[in-house]
Amino acid sequence: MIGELIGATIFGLLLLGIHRKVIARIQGRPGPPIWQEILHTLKFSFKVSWVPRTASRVLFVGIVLVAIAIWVVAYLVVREGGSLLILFGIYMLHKIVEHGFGLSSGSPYGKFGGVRSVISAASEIPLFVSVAGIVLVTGSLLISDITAWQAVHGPLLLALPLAAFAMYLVLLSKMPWGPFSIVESKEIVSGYKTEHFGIWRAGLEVCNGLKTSVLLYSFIVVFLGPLPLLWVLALMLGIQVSLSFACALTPMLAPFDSVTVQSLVAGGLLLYFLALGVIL
Amino acid sequence: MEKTTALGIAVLCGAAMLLSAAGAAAGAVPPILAAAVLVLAFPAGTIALFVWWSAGEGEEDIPFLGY
Amino acid sequence: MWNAYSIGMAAVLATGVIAFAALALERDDLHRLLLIDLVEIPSLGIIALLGTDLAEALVLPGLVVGIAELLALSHIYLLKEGLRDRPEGYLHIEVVEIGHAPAIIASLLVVYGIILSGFTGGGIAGLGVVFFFMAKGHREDFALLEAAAGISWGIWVASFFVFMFLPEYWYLAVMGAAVGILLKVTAKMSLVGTMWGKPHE
Amino acid sequence: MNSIGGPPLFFLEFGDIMIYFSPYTVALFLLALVFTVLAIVSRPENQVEILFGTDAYYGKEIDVPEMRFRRFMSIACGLACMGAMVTGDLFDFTLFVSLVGICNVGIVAAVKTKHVQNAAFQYGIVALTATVPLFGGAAIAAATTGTLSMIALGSGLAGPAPFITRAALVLGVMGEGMAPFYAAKAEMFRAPGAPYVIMCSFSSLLIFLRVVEVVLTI
Repeated sequence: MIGELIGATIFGLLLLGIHRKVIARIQGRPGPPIWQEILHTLKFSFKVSWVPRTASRVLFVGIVLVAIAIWVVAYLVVREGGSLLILFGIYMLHKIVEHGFGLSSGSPYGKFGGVRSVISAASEIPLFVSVAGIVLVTGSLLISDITAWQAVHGPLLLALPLAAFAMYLVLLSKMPWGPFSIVESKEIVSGYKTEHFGIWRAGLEVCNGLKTSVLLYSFIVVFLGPLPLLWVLALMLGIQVSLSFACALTPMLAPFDSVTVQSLVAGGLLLYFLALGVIL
Repeated sequence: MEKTTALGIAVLCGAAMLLSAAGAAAGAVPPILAAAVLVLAFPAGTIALFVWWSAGEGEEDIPFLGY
Repeated sequence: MWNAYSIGMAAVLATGVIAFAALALERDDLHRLLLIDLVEIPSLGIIALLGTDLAEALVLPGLVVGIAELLALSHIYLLKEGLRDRPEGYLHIEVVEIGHAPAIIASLLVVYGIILSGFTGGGIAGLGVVFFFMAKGHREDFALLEAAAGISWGIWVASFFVFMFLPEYWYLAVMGAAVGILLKVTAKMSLVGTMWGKPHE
Repeated sequence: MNSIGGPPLFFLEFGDIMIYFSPYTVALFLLALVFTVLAIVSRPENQVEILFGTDAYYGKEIDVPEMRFRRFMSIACGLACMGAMVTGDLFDFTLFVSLVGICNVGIVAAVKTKHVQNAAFQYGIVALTATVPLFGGAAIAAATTGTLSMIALGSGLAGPAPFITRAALVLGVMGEGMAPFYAAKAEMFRAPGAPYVIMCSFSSLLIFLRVVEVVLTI
């Protein structure tokens, strides 16, 4: 399992590198090589590091460990077919972790990044109404049950296109340089990452790599069903490229607009699933 | 943290993960325990590894000490 | 369709609508704080509509949480408005003289409370003690009252453990719980109103 | 109920109060524990503020009694959170959630600044009104099905709780778990004390996550 975890991390970092490359090409730049993010992680891990004097020391370091740990949990949940709710809980929790990254340093830029991450969490919570739709259709939230249901009835994507859309929106909001990535927009320097440098940043990059893999993999498992490994990898790449296109072709929204768009989508979905619940 | 301590923690975490994974595969360790070990040891081991290879040898110039 | 429960529920919901409308219309913070108490009542009403022993057991924690929040909010209100917690000057209009009468009346109330025993008895006995202290001025011994309340509460809890683990001694436990709650309520009631005064050294 | 949060691992009975541990509740419980420990052991950071429009900056100093009070409130909040995560009783859940609400207000209100106090008072009003749907929802469930046990409600023995119970519970949790909805307000972040502010948003998030499970179970 350790091998899989390391593999997932490196593959996720590779996907993020491809993400950067695709965005750069669409914008007419050469862009960095696709393994740039892997090099990045290694580079940071070799740098001299310390903890800023203003920081809350335990939290500053502890939050890095928590960040990696929660995505290891998420990986295990998807792999073992655990409850989808745990997975969604971890998606939300990642926002709190970003919040912790930002606030623990005492830097004003980090603080604003952290505040923005909580704001965007507020607008993402309702997106999880799609859980209700999945329960209505499959009668269960265990990923193993959902894959079993898909083996009989075909992909969930066809049965619940709107839930898949909601989840795609969540993926998009977790991608860097996307329309909803207000937590790392440039007017607040690097947002919540500003003060985490050196090995702490390397730890954060490990978390990001694992996060990207788990997000894409869980989307495939939940909405397309169990597939052979090569198919999964190819689909992850495909989804990642589609996300890159979405990120490259849309401007980053202002924080207020970002929250408004997400909330409106969530409200519409809530009505849809309420109607679905009444019909079914 | 001392360089050797960091290496020790990293090795310990790696060994714990390997042992629990092997034990779970052989059926000697309950899978939930192996998972718990993985969750605890993976982040700690990763950071300890980074600390180990980025830690100074004690011969460098004093780095910029911040604010 | 319309039974006692649904009629009661309709009434409670009506009060709830009134309370929430009042809260929504009110702009002054102090008045909203007062209205909050009105808003709490429908929730207690809904619980009380259960109409069983369970309702009694559930109303109490609900009430405690509500009062705790209300106290916290009142304190925040005092802080944010910068209000002092006691008046700067006193108006001397005390009519009760320090004499023998208050002690006699107080002892009568306390004796009657002991005869009643339990929660009501504690209330009446506490009233006697309050009256006594009011008549005597602010010379009550906080530490003593607190200690008495604490020890009696301990007796009460210990009695419940007797119920759970040694049910054959139930009579002892009943008496222990009754005496405990009597002393507890007496001690607490006699503290009512005493926080208002000179800071206690 | 087996299909929502994973199969229950074990039950812990305190008289008639049932505590149950499914993978979901255990995961949330452990997270609450981790963050509570973080709040206990870490000291607040020294916030650096920029003077707007200039290059000047200044550091904020932290008052020790204020720090102690906020830490106490965070620990209480963490404990209430842990309780809310694992309880198997609907009424206990509502009580724990309202406790989380009070503690959140306390964490914010400990800061002696006019704006923060104003905000805390408004949060408090919302939290207090939110207890009405919370307790009301639990009581309606008890009145219509005769039980408050989530296990009994989920197993179908007592029948599903009425829809209004679920709606009321969600509404109540939205009122108590104030942090995400007020996060846009700067008051919460003006004061230094990262571990405590995080506890505030974290507890709100946790009760949201748990109420999803509760609503889908009962």
